[in-house]
Amino acid sequence: MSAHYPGLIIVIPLVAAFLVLIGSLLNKRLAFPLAALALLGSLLTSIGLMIRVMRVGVVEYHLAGWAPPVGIAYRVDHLNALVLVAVASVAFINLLGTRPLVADLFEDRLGPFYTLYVLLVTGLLGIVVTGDAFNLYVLLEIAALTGYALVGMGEGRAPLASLNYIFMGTVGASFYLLGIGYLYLVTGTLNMADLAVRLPALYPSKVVVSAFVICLAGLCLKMGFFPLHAWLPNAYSHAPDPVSSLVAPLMTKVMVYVMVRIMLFVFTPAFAFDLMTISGPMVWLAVVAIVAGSFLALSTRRLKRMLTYIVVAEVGYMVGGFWLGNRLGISGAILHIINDAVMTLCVFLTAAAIMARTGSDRIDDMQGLFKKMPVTMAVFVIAGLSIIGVPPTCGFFSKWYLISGALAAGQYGFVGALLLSSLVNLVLFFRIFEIAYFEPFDAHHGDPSAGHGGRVLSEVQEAPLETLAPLVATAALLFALGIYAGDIVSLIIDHAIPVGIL
Amino acid sequence: MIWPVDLIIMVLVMICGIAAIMVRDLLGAAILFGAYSFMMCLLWAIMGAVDVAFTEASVGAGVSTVFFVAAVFRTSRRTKD
Amino acid sequence: MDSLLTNFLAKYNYWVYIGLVMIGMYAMIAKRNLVKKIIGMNIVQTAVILFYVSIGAKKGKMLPIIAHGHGDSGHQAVHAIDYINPLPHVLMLTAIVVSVATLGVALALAIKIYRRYGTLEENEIAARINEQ
Amino acid sequence: MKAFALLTVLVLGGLLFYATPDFPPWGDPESPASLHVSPYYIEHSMEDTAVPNIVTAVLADYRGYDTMFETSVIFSAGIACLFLLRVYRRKSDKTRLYRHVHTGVTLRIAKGGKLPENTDEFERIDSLWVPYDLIIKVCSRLIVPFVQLFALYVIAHGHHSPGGGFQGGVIFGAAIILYAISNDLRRAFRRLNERAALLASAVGVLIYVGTGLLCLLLGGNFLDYSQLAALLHTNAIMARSHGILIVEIGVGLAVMAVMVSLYYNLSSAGRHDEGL
Repeated sequence: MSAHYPGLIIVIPLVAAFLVLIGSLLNKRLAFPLAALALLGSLLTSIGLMIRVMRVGVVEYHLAGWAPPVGIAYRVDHLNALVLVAVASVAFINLLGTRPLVADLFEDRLGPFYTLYVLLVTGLLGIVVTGDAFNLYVLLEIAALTGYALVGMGEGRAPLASLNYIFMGTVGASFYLLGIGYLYLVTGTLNMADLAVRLPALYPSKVVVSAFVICLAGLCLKMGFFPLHAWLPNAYSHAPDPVSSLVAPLMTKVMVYVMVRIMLFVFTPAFAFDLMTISGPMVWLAVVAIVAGSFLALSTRRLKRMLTYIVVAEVGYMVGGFWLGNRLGISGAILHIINDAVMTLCVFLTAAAIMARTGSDRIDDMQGLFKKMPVTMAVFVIAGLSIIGVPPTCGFFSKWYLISGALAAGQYGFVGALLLSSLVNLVLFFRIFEIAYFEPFDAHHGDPSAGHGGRVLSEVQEAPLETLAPLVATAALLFALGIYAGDIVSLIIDHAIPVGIL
Repeated sequence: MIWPVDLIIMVLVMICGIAAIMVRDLLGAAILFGAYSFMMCLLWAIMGAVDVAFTEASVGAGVSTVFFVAAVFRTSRRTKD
Repeated sequence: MDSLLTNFLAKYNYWVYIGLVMIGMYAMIAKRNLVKKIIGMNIVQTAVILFYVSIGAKKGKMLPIIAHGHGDSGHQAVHAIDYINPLPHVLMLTAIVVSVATLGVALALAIKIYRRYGTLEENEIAARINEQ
Repeated sequence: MKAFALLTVLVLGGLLFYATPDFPPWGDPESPASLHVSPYYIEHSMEDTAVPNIVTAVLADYRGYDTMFETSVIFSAGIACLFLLRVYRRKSDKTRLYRHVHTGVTLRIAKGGKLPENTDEFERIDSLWVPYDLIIKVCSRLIVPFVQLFALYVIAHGHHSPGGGFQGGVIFGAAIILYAISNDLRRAFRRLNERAALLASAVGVLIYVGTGLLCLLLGGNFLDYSQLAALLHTNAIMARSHGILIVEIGVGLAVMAVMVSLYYNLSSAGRHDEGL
């Protein structure tokens, strides 16, 4: 059976998505257990696949039994396997952690919610595992479409934010499709490995150059890279809490992964870094992204919005690190994909737990929370320290690789931006810690006349155990990823980067 | 393929596309978009993509237009641009 | 001049596709009405489909349905050069489905927005949000 | 905004324009795109799958995995629309309006009162003025069965002529939509209600995925229809041909149900009243 892992990793959640819907037509309470089983299944298969890849190297899987250029093939190497495990585990933990919230928010539409949730995860897993450029587009659209629907169910401005997200996402995906079309026009193939073989002879062609630019523009739009990030903060901050803690950690990171995959394994590094002279400008754009994201985060007093701006800055970290073009930088970027997925999950989950109890997302309404919700806040502190980049947590290590990569490449602007952003994150999180720890709370804190619907603090209690257990698990994961960062890089990421890159 | 027919249909596609976004009535825009889809479908049929043309005729010119009309009916026809 | 003209005439499909992408993008950015933007989005998607279909076209060749394909297997050998390239058609069937799916979700969101704000004009929606 | 839009569009147009001189001429049989993978499909689809329509063969077999997700995309659109728009309301005790079908008289029934739901004598309406057009109703009712028959033909004949599960499904869905437009949504619900549509869409995609899974359980790769030969009592080639037909039926069912469900939700804004 282990030969079929690459197929099963997608098929299990896909079948389950339909069973969730059918089950929920019979009984609403069936939806959650079915979804949880499906995601557990795909988590286990992804771990199995990871072990297999580490043992035997690249695993190929020919769908429908046709060999690659004719049929669609999966080609799982160390990079896919690592990101697969990250995506599957983040989705699974988030599913467990948000159950009470979802049961409360979407009481009358649990079946559709979990169907869309599982389909979204299927799409993301498929994007990561596939080795066919067009197949990637279809899966991209599944992930995007379910994402639009889930985001659009939020309160207030959510539908508008979601519609803007549709416009941006569709343009991004269309650009990607167009780029693939340009490549198909000159090569006649859609398989990534085959494209990489046939492209080098065609590098001087203007078609390949435009394909590169269009693809990159589309992917930057999808991942919310700085000048094209306008849709991201609105969509993620207005989304319902259980959705933003799924979409924010995974969507942008998977898109960064797609960029890494396309740039390294379709356009080879020789083309992406040397022939096209855009590495420098991309790193500088990343610097602007980091600085802008950090200061935008500083300017808001709302917890979720602040976190979404941090996501914008983190995208800058990964894109900048990748375009440094050396081994250290790319290792840092890939490591940061994993670390940032877990960190973002952790902060968004804690934010959701806090907001579920206090009923407000203003930072000023968090007074005295350390006394009321000690465990949740402890997890929040750990996540915050990780985002700032304090040593035993994982955030430090990816930043370390990124900074050493930037030093090796002589990009001091990027080093400066990373340090500045750490400083700003320090201010951001300690501002919250201060309010939540030191400021005394009175029974009617905040400003009742503002009408923000905040609850009286004396009623606030610790989050339920169902939410706490996944939270503590993610916090532990942050430490584990930090402690084993060296092993992850030497055992997995080193094999993922083509040998040509020094 | 016969190039004058090709050319006429291409011009019609462009005209329908521009008209669909210029007209100041959403119901009109929906119908013009249906016409645009149908012209596009003819273009593809001429190019030999019969399956694509068939799908576009049933989806783009058929069901999509119905969806547009349904959505416009449930919202408003009014538009300023 | 002559080569420019032949270049122009030999690729007129591609000019149409570029024009349609530009029209659609213009509608998506400049128009303030949400349904107009959705129409623009669809025009961009169909333009990309036109591009792909143009890749597959071969002048004066047969449709990608094999002649005399019925019944016994004693038919003549099939030569790839005689038939139009079917692969772009397959890809574009998928793209059309994706575009109608996106259209459905976008219209659903437009209806939801109208239910909440009573208008589809972006500037009027912004004004309503500021009022609240 | 307009100036910005114009600028973006011009930059984009310039970028696309820049590459065009290097394109192979349009309609050239020797263009690189037509020389690498597609000749394999054209020359081998007959002997591999026994399907003369190459597009169908590639769609449902060589690249069947794409098509499976294509069906899932349309399925998720249906669910997304339901999720976003559906308004669940408890049975209100407001005034209800009924129309006596044969005479066109409107009855207003006060709180709590109720007429039998499933008679043909009365139909429930939602506003005082609901158009009632006998000619359109009767004509549509005459057309609908023929459209449905054509849809089934398109699904079944996809191997030999343009068409297949997707087109057939859309046409079948369009027939039901036509019925719902010419009558009203409540009447359409009697033919295909919301739960049935949801169930059909899920079952349709499950037929597709289940066929693939069956191939996997029989020892082949996912979606490798040739493994079905033992079950269908044919050789591997005909098994592929039959496998394509099975998945096309699944696609048709799913697409039909999703199109209808999308129309239900969009035309009534999720309230599932009388619709357009």
